[in-house]
Amino acid sequence: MSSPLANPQLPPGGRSVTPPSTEVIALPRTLDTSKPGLFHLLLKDRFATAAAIVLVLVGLTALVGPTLMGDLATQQNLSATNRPPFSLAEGWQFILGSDSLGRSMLARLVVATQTTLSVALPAVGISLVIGSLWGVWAGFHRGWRETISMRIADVIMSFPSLLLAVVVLYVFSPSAANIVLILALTRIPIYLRTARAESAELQSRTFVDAARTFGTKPAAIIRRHVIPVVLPTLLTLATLEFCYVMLAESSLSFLGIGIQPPDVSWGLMVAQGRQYLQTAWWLSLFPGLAIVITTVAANVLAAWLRIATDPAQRWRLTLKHKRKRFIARMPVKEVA
Amino acid sequence: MSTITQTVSESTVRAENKLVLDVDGLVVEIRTPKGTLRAVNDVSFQAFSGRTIALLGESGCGKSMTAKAIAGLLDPVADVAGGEVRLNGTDLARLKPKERRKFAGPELGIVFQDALTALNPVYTVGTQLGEAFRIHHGLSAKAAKVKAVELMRRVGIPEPESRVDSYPHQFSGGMRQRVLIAMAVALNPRLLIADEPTTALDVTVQAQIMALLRDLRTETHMAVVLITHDLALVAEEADTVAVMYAGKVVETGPVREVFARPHHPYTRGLLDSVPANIGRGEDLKSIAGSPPELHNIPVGCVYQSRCPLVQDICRAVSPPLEPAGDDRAVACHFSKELDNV
Amino acid sequence: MWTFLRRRIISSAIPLIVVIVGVFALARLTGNPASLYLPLNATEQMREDFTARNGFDDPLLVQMANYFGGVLRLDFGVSLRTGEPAGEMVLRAFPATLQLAGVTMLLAVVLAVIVGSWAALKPNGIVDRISSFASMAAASIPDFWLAIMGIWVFAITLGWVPTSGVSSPTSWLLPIAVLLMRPFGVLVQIVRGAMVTSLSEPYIKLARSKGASEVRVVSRHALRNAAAPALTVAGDLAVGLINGAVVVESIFGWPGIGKLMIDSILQRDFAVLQAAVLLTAISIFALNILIDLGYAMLDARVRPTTRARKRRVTPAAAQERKLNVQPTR
Amino acid sequence: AVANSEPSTGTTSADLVRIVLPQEPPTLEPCEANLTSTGVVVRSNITEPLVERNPTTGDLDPLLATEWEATGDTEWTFTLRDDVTFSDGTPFNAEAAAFAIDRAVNSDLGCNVEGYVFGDNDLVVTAVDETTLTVSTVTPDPILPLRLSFVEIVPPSTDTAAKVREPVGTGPYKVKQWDAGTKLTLERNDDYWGDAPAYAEAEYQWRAEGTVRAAMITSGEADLAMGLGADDGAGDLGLDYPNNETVALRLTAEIAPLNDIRVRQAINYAIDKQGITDSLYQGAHIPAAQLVPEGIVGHNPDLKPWEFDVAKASALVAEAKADGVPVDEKITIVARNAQFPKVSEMSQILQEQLTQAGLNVELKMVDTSAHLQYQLRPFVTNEGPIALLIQHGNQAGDAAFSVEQYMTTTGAQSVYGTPEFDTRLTDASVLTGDDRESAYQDIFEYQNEEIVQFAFIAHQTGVIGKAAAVDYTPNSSSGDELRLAEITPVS
Amino acid sequence: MSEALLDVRELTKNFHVPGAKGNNTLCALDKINLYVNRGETLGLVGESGCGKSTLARTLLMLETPDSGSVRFDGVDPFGLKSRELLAWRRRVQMVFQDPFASLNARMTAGEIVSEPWATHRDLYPTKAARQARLSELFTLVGLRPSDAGKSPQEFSGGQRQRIGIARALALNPDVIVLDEPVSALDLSVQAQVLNLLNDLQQRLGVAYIFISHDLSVVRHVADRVAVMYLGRIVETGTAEEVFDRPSHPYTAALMSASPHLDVTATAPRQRIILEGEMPSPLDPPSGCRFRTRCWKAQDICATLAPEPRAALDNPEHISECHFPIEPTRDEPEQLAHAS
Ligand SMILES: Nc1ncnc2c1ncn2[C@@H]1O[C@H](COP(=O)(O)OP(=O)(O)OP(=O)(O)O)[C@@H](O)[C@H]1O
Ligand SMILES: Nc1ncnc2c1ncn2[C@@H]1O[C@H](COP(=O)(O)OP(=O)(O)OP(=O)(O)O)[C@@H](O)[C@H]1O
Ligand SMILES: [Mg+2]
Ligand SMILES: [Mg+2]
Repeated sequence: MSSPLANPQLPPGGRSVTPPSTEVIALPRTLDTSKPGLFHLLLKDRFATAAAIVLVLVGLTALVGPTLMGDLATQQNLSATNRPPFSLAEGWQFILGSDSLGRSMLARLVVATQTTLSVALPAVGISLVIGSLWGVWAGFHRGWRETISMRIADVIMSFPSLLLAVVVLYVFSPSAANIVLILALTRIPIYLRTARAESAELQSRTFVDAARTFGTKPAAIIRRHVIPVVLPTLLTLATLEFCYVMLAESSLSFLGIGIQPPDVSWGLMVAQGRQYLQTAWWLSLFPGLAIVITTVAANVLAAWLRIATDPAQRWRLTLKHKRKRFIARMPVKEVA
Repeated sequence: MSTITQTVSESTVRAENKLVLDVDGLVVEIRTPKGTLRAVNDVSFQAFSGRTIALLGESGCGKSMTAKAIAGLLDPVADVAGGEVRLNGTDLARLKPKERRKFAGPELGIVFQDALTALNPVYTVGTQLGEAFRIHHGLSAKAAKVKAVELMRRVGIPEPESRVDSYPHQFSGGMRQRVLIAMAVALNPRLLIADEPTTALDVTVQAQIMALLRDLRTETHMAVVLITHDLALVAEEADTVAVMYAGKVVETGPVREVFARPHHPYTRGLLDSVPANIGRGEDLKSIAGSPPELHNIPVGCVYQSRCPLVQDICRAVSPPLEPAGDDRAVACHFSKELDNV
Repeated sequence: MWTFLRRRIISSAIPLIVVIVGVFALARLTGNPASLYLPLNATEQMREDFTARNGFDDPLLVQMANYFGGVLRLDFGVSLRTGEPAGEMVLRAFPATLQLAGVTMLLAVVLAVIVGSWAALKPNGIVDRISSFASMAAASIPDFWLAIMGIWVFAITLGWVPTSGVSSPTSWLLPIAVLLMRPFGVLVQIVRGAMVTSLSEPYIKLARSKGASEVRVVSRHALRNAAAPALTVAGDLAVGLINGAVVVESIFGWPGIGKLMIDSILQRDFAVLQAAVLLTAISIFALNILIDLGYAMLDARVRPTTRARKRRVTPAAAQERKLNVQPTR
Repeated sequence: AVANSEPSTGTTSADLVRIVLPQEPPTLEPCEANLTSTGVVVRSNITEPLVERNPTTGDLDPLLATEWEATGDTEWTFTLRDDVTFSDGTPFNAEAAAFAIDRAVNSDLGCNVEGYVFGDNDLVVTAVDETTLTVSTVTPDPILPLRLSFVEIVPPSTDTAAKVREPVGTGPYKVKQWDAGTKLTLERNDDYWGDAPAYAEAEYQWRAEGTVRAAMITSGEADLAMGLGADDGAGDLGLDYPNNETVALRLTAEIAPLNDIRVRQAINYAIDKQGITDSLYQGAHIPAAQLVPEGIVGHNPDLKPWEFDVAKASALVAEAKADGVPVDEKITIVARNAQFPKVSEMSQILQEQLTQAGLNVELKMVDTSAHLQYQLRPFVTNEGPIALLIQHGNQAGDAAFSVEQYMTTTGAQSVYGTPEFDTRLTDASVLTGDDRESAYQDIFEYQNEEIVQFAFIAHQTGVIGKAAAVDYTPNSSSGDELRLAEITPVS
Repeated sequence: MSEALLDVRELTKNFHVPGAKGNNTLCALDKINLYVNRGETLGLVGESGCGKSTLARTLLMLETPDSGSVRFDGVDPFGLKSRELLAWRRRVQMVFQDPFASLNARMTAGEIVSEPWATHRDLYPTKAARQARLSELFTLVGLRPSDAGKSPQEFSGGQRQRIGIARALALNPDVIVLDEPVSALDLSVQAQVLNLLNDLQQRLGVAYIFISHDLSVVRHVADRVAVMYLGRIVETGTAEEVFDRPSHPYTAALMSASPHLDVTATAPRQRIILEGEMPSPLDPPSGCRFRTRCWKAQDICATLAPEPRAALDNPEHISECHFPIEPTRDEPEQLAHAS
C-alpha cells in the first residue's frame, strides 16, 4: 500500500468525472425472462437436442412405421436373402440389406420399433407406477409396512427371473403382454427401494409436518407432497431401466423365450442375427445400434431433463465454457 | 477508497500491529443462467496482526464470497474478476494453484460458515487435524496424531487423547467448531478468517468459542477477519468493522464509533432493527423492502430502494467509499444529513 | 456387530423360505417332466411310475414338506437329468460363477472409480461427456452380441484369446470383458454423480484450505465419501451377476450357476433348480449383509440425530444444500 | 498342417483329439445311448453292441457277436466273440451280454432304449454257453438284430437299480476323467480287442452356440465340432453329411379345418421346399417326399416331393371353403426352439407360405418340454388345429421304427390314422427282405395319397466342423454316434 | 389458571433411540407444566436440544406424549376422534423455524396457504370464498394477493415466513405455536416479521407460544417466559420478572452469554461462561439437571432434584433450584450487564 493513489482500478480522469461503470454488469438482455423456457434451454444443449430429436424420430417410427411398412416387413423373398446393405440395386427398401428370409431390414427395423417400445415402455411404466406407489406408501408409514415391503423386494430381487419367464411364457402364452408382465414384475423392487428411501426421508420434512397439523390424511399428503418430489428421481431411474428392459428382452429372445416370431423386436433381431455375424453382420448390427442409440439418447435427455426441471441445478445448463484465465484477471474497467 | 484504507492503517499500525491482509478492489463474479453477476464488487479492507476486523452484513451480501475469494476457494462458477488480495505482500489472486497451496495453512487459516458439516464424516477428528502437518511438514501419521492431540488440548477439548480417534459425528456442535478452529490455527497462520463461526451454535457455546478465538489471537498475534451478521457480536468482538451491502462495502471504521454514530443509513437501519433496544409491544424500526437482486442491481447507489434519504443523484451516481472522519469511511451521498433525520 | 449380524441373518431367513417356496411352486407349474425323461413312446404305466418315484403326485404341500425336510438334512434331492445329487452339482458350479462375478465386479469398480472421478472433476466437461456417452453405450449393448463379436474379433481374427472355455488364464478375458460392460457403465454414472456431490461438499473446501493437493482431495476426501452410494449399486449389480450371467456363461461354456439354472429350468430338473436358487439366494442375502457391513466400515456415522440449529438459511445456502444431495446424472 | 496360428490352449497332436458338442452329456448311461447327447460319446467308443449297423450300406455288421440267425419264429441266436474283456478286466461272455440286454430292456430303470426300440414287450434272453446267446420275442420280430444294435453291452457289475454316469464297456476308449460342466476325457482302452484307435485320448467340450463351436474349429481349439448350421461360420472346415433327419409338419387331421384332406393337400402344395433348402441351408438339404431318407429300408425312391404350387393350394382351400370347411379357423404351427439350425426361420417361412395359400396360421415357438406335450400322447387337444414342426431321425435304418411311431393310429407320435392303414402297417412289420422294403414303400405312397398326416419339408444334412489336422469322413450316423476310431490325424 | 386456554400438566415424552448403547430411552420432555391464556404470548427459551421443538410438536399432536395431560379449552385433544379432532386441529396451528424447508417448493404460495382448506372443506365451501379469504390473508401478512401465483423460491426469507404465518392463520386458530419463527431471518427482516406478529395478535387476539433461543427477541415479544433446560422447565414467570430478576442460575447464564450491543461499555463485560455443554438427554445428571454446569452446585444438587418453588415476592415466578439467585445479594454486576 505504498502508493494507494496509483490504484489501477480508478479511471484516469478521477471518479467524479465518469460515473464508475463497474456497477452494472453487461447482462445479456435477451435472457431477461425470469425463466428461460424449457425448449429454449434444450436448444442450448447440443447433446440434449440431438437426443431429443432421436427420441422423437424413434417415437414417430413406432407410431406410423408399422402402417407404412408393415407388409414390407413380413414379405419374404427366399431368392434374395441376406443382401448386404447400402446398395440400391434391390430398391430403396433394401438400403439396409435384407434378412435371412429376404425381408427388408429397414422395414423390419421400423416395425420392430413399435414392438420394442410397446414392450419396454409398458414394462417400465407398470413397474414404475407400482413400485413407486408402493415404495412411497411404505416409506411414508415406516414401521412394519416398510419392513415387509423391503423383505418382499428382497424376495423378488433374489428370485430367478428366468424361471418366471419360462413359467409365464410356456405355461401361459408367449405374448408380448406376458413379457411385459414379467419384466415389470421383476423390476418393481428397483423403484420400490428408491421410492421408499426418498419417501422415508420426505415424511420427516417440515412441510409434511405442516400438512399433518391441518389434519391432512396420509394419502393426501403423499399425493400432494411426496410424489411430486420423488418423481424426478424415479423418472431418471426409469430411463436407466428402459435400457435394462430392452436388454433383458433381447436376452430372453436369445434364450428363445422372448418376443416370438413372426413378431419382431430389436432384441429378437439381434438375437436371431447373431448366428449370421460372420456372413451377414448387418442382421444384428443395425438393431443393436438401434438399442444403443435409443438408450443413450433417452439417458442423455433424462439427465438433461432432471437438471432442467430442478430449479437448483438449472443454472448448470446455461453456463458457457469457463472464460479464459486472462479475461478473468482483467482489471475491472476493461470488463465494463 | 484507498486513501481511507491508508488512514485506517496509519492509525492502527501504531503499536506492533502489522498489515497482514490487504484486500484491494476485489471483484468476484458469478456465472449464472441470467448472466454474470457481481457478488463482490470492489471491496477493499485490511487486517492487522493481533486485531479483529468484522465483515458485517445481511445474508447474501457477499461476505462469504469475499472470504472464499481471499482463501482461493471459490466455487467453480465464481471467479475473481479483479482486484488484489495481498497477504504479507504476495498477491494471492495471481498465484498458480500449486504455489497458492503453500499458503493455505501456514499463512492463512479459514473457519467455514457451514461449520457443522465441514468436517469429513469418514475420517477421525485426529486424522483431519493432523492432515495439515502431513501436507506441509511431511510428518508421519503417528507424529501428526501427536500434534493433533496437542491442538485439541489447545482449543480446550477435554480428554484429547481418547477423543482424537472419535469421528466428527460423535462430537457436539460446539466441539466440532473447536476442532475446525484448531484446524485453521494448526500451523499458526498469520491470518484467520472466521466465517460466521458461531451462527449455528447456542449462545452459551458461542460465548465459549468467542473466548477461545480471543485467546488464540492474543497468543499467536494473528489477524482475524470475523464474518458475521450479528451486530452484538461485532460490538463485543471486533476492533474495526466493514459493513457490506449487496456486494459493496458501505461503511468502515472502528466498531465503537460506527455503532455509536453510523454514517450510512443502512448501518443506522440495522442498529434500529435490534429488538433488545425496544420495549414489549412496540413496533421495531425495520428497514422496508429487501436488498436488490444481484443480477438486477440498479444504476447508482445500491441502497437507493430502501433509503429514507434517497435523492435523484442516488439513482444516477454510485457514491464511492470516502473518508469520513477519523479512520472512518462511508459510501453515501448524504452521510452528513443522516444525523438530522 | 454380532447382534447386527444375528438380526440380519434371522430377518433374511423368512424371505429365503419365501423364495424357495415360490420357486418350488412355480417350477411345478411348468408341467410334469415325465415326457422329458421317459422314452418317446413311454406307456402310461411308465409315466405313473416316474411320477410316483419322484413324488410329483403328492400334494404340493407334502412335496414341499419333504423337500424342506431333506434340506435340513442337507439333502437337496437328485438331478433328474444326471442322476447326481443336486447339492453337489450346484456347489461345483457356484465357484465358477463367483470367481467370474468377483473379478468382473472388482474390475468394474476400479475402472468406474477412475473414469467416474475423472469425469466428475469437470462436470459437463469433455471428459465427462465422452465417458458419459461411452459408459452409457457400453451398458446398452446386448451382451450376447458383444460376446460373439468378441469371439469373432479377438479369438478368430486376431487369435489373442481362446474363444471360450476355462482352460487357460486368457480364456477369462472375453467373458469378463463382456460382463464388465453393464456394471462398468452403470457404476461410472453413479461414481460420477456421487463424486460431483462429494466434491461440492464443504469438507472438500476444508481439505483445500489446508493446502491439500488435488490428488489428495480427490483420492482421500471425495472418493471415500462417494463410495457408499457406489457400494450399494455395485451390490445390486453383483446380485445381477450372481443370478444372471446365463447368457455369457452359456456362450463361453462357463460351467457356472447361471447356465446350470437355465438348463435345469428348461429341463425341468427341479431339484437342481431349487438347490441353485437356494444357494444363490443365500449368497445374495449374504452379499447384502456384507454390503451393509462395508457401508458401516466406510462411514462411521450411524446417522445420528444431530440437528444443528438452522439459522439464516440463505437462498444460496439452500441452493447449495440441494446441490449437494443430488447427483447431476 | 495347422490351419491357424495356435492360441495358447491345447495342441493338435496325434495324442489328443478334441471334440466340441452342442451340450454336455447328461450321463453316459449306455441304456440311454439312443439319446443323441449321450450316444454321441458312448456308442462304439466306450461300449459296443452285439451287432452294428453300417451307416453307409445299411447292413448289419458283426461286432461283439460274430454270427446270428433266426432259430425259430420268435427266437434269435447269437454267437459271441470269445476274446473280449471289459475295460475293467472282466471278461465279456454270453452271461454279460444277457445281463446287459436284460438291464436295458427288461428292467425298471426306464431306459430310453427300451421305449425307443423295443416297445412294451419284454425279451427272454438266455446265455446258452460262454459264446452263445438266445433272444426270444413274444411276436415274430424280423428286425430283432437291428434292434439289438441299440443295446450297448455292459459288464454284470453295472448297477441295476440306478442309471450310471460313467459306464464300463468293451469299446476302444474308456472314461478317463469327467470334469462335470467343463470337459470329459476318454483314453484309449489298451485291452481293446480290435485295432487300436489312432488317438490316445479324446477330449469333449460343449458349447451351446453354433457360432462358438464353429469358431473353436477355425481358431484351432477343437478338431471336430458337432451339430453346426450352414451359417455358423465354419466355412470350408464344415463337412456336410446326410444325418437321416427329416423335417415335416405333422397335421392334426382330426380337427377342422385340417380334417379336410384338401386342406392338408393344400398345405403340402403351399410349401416351397426347394426354396427353403436353398435359402436357409444353401441347398444342402433335400426336399422330402416321405418320412425317411434314402438309405433307410422302406424309402420309396419314386416318390417326388409335392410340387410347390400356390395357385393349386389356394384353389384347394377355396374348394374346401365352398364345401363349408372352416378354413378361416386358426391353425397353429408349433415349433421347438433350437431344435435344429434355423428352425425359427423355417417356421416363419412356413407360416408365411401357408398364409399365402389362404389359411389362417399362427406360429408358436416353445421349449423342449412344452414341445413334447404336443409331440407325444396324450396330445394337446384344446388348442385347435395344430401343425407341429417335427424333426424325425431314423437311426435304425428301418422304416418300421418311423411308421410305428408316426403313422399307426395308436403311435406315440401319430395324431391320425385309419384302420386300413393300420392293417397295412402291421402286415408290413413282420415281412422281411424285399417284401418288407416294397411294403413300406407302398405305405409311404399311401400316406401321401390317402392319409396326408404330414407335410414333408426336407431331409436334412448335418454339418460337422473338422479341423484340417484331422481326417474324418462323416456318415449318416455321425450325429448319433461319433466313432472316435474313425478319426485319424492327417499324416 | 383454570380458565387458561391451553393447560399442560406433567407432560412427558420419551424417545426410543435404537442405536444407542446402554440406556436407549431419551427423555425429551420431563413433566412439563405450563399454561397459555387467551391472547397472550408465552416465550419459550432454551439451548438447542432442550426439547422446545418436541414440546411444540407434541402440542400439535405430531408426537404422542407418554404421560401427562394437555387441555385445550377444557378438552383433551388426544382423546378426540376424527371429526372432533379435525375441528380441534383448526384451533391450534404452527409456524415452523425454517422458512425454506416448511414450504413445499413445488407449490405456489397460494396453494400453500390454501392447503388447509383442502382438508377442512366446510370452512370456506365455495371457491369464491376461498379466493376472497386468500387475498385477505395475503394482505393481512403484508404480501400482495397477486403474489399467490409465485413459487416459494421467488420469495425472500421474510416473505416466506409470512407465507408460513398466513398458512397458520388460514384456519383461524386460537393458538399459534411459533417454533423459532425468526431465527432463520436477517435482522432487518426479523424486525418486519416480529412487527407483523405483534400486529396480528392485537388484531385477532390469537395466543402465541413463541419459541426462540434469542433472548432479546423473546424479551421483545413475550408476556410470560418459560426457560427450558434438558427437557424440564426450570423457570417461569412474567417476562420482566424472569429477565430482570432471574432466579435460576441457568437463566442468568443464558442472559449473560448472549452478546450485547452496548457500544458505551468501556471494559469487556464480565460473563458467566458455562463450562462444557448440555449433557446428553440419554444420560441426564442425577438430581438437578443443571448441576454439571452450575457454578453454585453443591452436594445436595447431585442427590436431590429441586422442587419448583415460587419466588417470595411473586407466586407466578417459579424456578427449580436449591440455591436460587437472590437479586439483592448475588452477582450484582453480572445482572446489571444482563439486563
Ligand atoms: N453458486 C452460486 N451461484 C449463484 N449465486 C451464488 C452462488 N453462491 C453465492 N451466490 C450469490 O452470491 C451472493 C453472495 O453470497 P455469499 O455467500 O457471499 O453471502 P453471505 O454474505 O456470506 O451470506 P450469508 O450471511 O447468508 O452467508 C449471494 O447473493 C448468493 O446468492
Ligand atoms: N424423533 C426423535 N427421536 C429421537 N430423539 C428425538 C426425536 N426428536 C427429538 N429428539 C431428541 O429430543 C431432544 C429435544 O429435541 P428438540 O428438537 O425438542 O430440541 P429443541 O430444543 O427444539 O432444539 P433446537 O433448538 O435445536 O431446535 C433432543 O435431544 C433430540 O435429539
Ligand atoms: Mg456467508
Ligand atoms: Mg427446535
